[in-house]
Amino acid sequence: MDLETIKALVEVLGQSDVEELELQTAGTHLRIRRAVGPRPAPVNGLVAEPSVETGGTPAAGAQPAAEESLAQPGEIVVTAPMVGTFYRAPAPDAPPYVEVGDTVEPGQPLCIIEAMKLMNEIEAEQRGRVRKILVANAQPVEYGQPLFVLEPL
Amino acid sequence: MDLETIKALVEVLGQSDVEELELQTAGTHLRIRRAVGPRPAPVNGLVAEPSVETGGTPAAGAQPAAEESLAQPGEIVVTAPMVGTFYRAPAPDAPPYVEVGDTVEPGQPLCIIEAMKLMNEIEAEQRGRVRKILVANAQPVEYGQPLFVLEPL
Amino acid sequence: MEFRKVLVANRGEIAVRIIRALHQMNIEAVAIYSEADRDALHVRLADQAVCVGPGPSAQSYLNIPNIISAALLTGVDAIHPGYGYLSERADFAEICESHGIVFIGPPPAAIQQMGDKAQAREFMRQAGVPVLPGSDGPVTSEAQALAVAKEIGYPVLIKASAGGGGRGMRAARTPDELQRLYHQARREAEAAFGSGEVYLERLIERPRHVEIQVLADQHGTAIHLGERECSLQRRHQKVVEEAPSPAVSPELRARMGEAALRGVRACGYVNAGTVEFLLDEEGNFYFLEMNTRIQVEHPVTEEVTGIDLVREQIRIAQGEPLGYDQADVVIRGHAIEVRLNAEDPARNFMPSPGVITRFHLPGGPGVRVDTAVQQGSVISPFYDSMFAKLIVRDADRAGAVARMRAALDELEIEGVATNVELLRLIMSDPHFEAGRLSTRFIEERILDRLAGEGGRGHG
Amino acid sequence: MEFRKVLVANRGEIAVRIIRALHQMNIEAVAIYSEADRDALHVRLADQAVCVGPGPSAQSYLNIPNIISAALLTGVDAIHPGYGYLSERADFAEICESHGIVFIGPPPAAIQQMGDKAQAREFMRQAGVPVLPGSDGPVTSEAQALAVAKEIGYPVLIKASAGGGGRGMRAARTPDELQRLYHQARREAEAAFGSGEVYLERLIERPRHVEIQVLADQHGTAIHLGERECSLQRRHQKVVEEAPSPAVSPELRARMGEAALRGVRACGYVNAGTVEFLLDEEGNFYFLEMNTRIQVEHPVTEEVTGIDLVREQIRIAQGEPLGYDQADVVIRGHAIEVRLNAEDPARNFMPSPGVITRFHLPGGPGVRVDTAVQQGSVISPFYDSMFAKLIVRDADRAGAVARMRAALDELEIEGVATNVELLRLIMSDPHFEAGRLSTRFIEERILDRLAGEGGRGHG
Repeated sequence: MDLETIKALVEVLGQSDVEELELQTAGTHLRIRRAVGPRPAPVNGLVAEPSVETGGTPAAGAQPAAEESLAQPGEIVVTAPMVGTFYRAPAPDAPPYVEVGDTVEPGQPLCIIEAMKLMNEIEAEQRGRVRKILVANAQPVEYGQPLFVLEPL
Repeated sequence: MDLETIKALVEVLGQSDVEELELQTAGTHLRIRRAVGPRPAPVNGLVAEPSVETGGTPAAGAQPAAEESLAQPGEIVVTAPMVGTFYRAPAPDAPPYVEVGDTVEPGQPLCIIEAMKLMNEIEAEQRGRVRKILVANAQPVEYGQPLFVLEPL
Repeated sequence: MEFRKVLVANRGEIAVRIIRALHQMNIEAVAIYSEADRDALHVRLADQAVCVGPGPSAQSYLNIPNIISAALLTGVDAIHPGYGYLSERADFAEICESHGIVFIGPPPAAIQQMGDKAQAREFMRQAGVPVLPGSDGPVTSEAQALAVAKEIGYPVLIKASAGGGGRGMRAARTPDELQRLYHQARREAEAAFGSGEVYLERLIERPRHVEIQVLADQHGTAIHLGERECSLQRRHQKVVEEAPSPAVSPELRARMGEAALRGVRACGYVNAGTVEFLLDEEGNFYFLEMNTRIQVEHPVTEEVTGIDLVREQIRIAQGEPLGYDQADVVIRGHAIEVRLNAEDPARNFMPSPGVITRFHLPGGPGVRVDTAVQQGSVISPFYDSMFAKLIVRDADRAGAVARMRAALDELEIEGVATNVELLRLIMSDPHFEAGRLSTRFIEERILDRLAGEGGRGHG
Repeated sequence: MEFRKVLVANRGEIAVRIIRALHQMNIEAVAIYSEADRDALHVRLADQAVCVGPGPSAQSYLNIPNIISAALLTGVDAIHPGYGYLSERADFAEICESHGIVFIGPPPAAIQQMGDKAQAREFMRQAGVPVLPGSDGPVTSEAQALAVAKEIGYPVLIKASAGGGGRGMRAARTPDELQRLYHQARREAEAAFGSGEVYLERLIERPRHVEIQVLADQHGTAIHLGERECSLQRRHQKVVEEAPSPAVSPELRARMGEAALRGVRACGYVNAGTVEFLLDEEGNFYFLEMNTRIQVEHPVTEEVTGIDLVREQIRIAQGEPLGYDQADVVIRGHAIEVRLNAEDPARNFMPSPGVITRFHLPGGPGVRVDTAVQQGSVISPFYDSMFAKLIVRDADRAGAVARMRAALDELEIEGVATNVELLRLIMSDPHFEAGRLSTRFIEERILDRLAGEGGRGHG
């Protein structure tokens, strides 16, 4: 990281309302902090840093923090509205609700989340094409965990 | 990371409202923090914050942190080499060793610091003109406390 | 049954407290968290963590289906509910049981029994526990209220059967007041708890709040661990707690403990619980209510008895016998706890959420801190404003007070307003120093001084 | 005499510890500091602070003229020397006295008496304290050494009279070895202490290091507070300490305590002190040396007795009677202390100074931390590498060990290398768990495993 880059970053910060910038790349850790009053609380509840450390244990497969990089700008991430077990098909031998590349309509079921013996169908809210399926069949999911990436149509 | 880079960074910060910058690269950890708010400027390679809070109690009259603003660049600050009581004259009725405006020669006594009943003459190390006398007569001083500002001649 | 893995259905300092106890017992801990708590200490300390909903508690920490799902998916043996949230929900305890998960707490029936205040009072009265003269059940009309009040004597207190936290509670000093406030109290109770049922009790003007900690195992052993003095309250919220109480002699302790245990045995209670009493100036005590869970202020009892209450809860839930009896419980020294709240005394103690930008905690001998907060932590507007408990102990009360003063002086908290100045004023009050306490102490002796000193939260 | 103001002639955690005790006693605290410690916690906590010199200790914390000047200028009544630095300098204690300043410690004569190891050993022997069979005074020639060794039997230990920290110390198993090592030890002692005087003692192969804490007031009352087990050492530096010792029965405790008190009474000792013994596998104990000051490991005694040792030091120096006697001292529970050092196990435990960039401390029940370090603090290359002490207590040893394990797991330290991994290995060692300890435990059971796991300091 050269001086010019850092200078540029400092300038960018000065013109923004960003209070602190932290950058970690291979071998480099940069932190710039502006002089401002007390820090505001993070919005929207979602703070960075994946705190879910499960090490091969059931719950919490994909880390929500990874969400950002999974979806391109404009894409839709469908997240789990409850804690439970994710199923791609209505029954063990039935075909999956959707596959990558499928077009889905609003209200069309995408998967089932089983919670406390109840099967909850999770439906698409918008029209779109399935770009990614992020959780394997029969895996446990936590609240807010990304399940699908849809490309809006 | 060379000196020029660090100097440049310090300048960049000085012109910005950035309060703190931290940079870690292989083998290097740099942290720059601007003096904002109540913290006094660092002195003499010493760290800021006047830690001597005496509130009318004997020891430590002037606060070392004030030094920076007292001396202009190039001026010499004579500090106390020991803890004790500062006297401007060799005896209660004798005239002071030096007054503001006096020229002093190397080896010329500037004051006495009394420590454990012993009178220690503090001598000028360089030729100079006395610009400021920072401690009043018969005041206690701590180690490293600024006593005089001399203008080199 | 030895637990291998336990889910902690709570957040904040008590979740951290429970996780530490589990780890010390070699049991894996599963945390649950809301989206607002993703970075919280209890999540970091746990072996596994499951997000159960968005920030608001109703959708996360009170979301029973998601919490039970998390428990089933992680394969835990038991759930510890902490305090607040689901800890006194008999239905939750039942759901746990029906899923084969041990609820670390009393049987659902005991929770139910003690959850209805009027019913609990009547139950205790029949078990031989002293209760305040009162209506022996709900009062359903103004006329009945007036008749009861005439019998027990004024002043009287109108209380909501489903109540708690002072809501639906009114003091009446004359029949006129009673007529007016009876309806007010009913309306408030209806709004707060969905039930307008109220009952009457004799009002004690300056009572102490003194509570007895009990432990009961599944094998019929029930003991008490002495009392906690919790008189220092603001709007029915405890602020400072201590053990032992300066007003309780060994003889009174034994009598109060025995009374508490009569109630405990009568309702088939198991696990840790607290029987709260009002204590008047003559040393008479009256059952107030029973909390069927661990209390916020449990550390002061731990400090003077040397018994780890959360560990005992877990051991009892595993089916272990207590392994000691009443004679083994020795009170040694004195402990005081203060609750550190992010609230602004200058704005009528409004919660003051924000980021803790500086946090220096005192340490050294006799100082304990229970907190889930670190420098840089966010105090979320979604949850309780209490962010830490500072507990000191020393050989005697004077030593403990001196230690608390020094500890409060050392504390540095920046970024949020706190109640530290209020606590400092309490610790330097001569009546406090002399142990002359009542539930009106803070309103009568401290609040004005707080205003007088600018009413600002300090540090 | 009630002290109004006391100067703390030390730095780091013990300075903070003493300042806290002073504040709890309502006594003003004056800190001294070097230029390297301007931002240190002990400076911030004190009511006044005086800079006494540049970073190196010899010019600051050992600078007697500047320290005495600071004491006189700030008008203190007394000086507390802490441990290390000036704490065992009889001349410093005398200078304090001659300036009318109370030295918080024993009389200079007692410091002197116990400072010379050979003299102290002879003194204790005459007072009826068991000592190892040895030379009864210095050995001045190789021939004398051989004769003494023949009489007391091999293996023997050659020790420097002025010694400490293992310097000038050699174990000889045969006459040949003794001939060679005698001269080595003398040269090393000469270089380290300015005196080549050595003496001989019988060597115990796998001894425990067990020490008795004593308190003696100015009115003739002397008591002991039981023992501390300090066998876990690396290069004669204690690493883990606990109380009580797993090897000491109540009966042995009483005998060791009585032996320690015989020595204490004989030398007219006043204030807190520690009598160190070697304990062999048969339960025989032998006087090792006496430390005439507070010890680093004093907290474990505080945790199991409930007695604040630093406060007792100050009370005794004020002339107060202890106010309790031997029968009042009750050992309750079990406490363990570990020393957290900034040192790199991968580089042969070289000190690892630096900035602590992340610092999360465990908390909750039974956990105490004594430290002067916070996140952002600098660990200076000028001073000792110990930056914190982590102390746990529980009802029994197994509980304390479990608690320490969980506490070490929770600890997060970044920015400097530490010995935490070494401590974790100790806590999980089955011999440690079983209480089978000796002064060779770490070298025999831990160091190899540390290397085997990569030899890295963790977190």
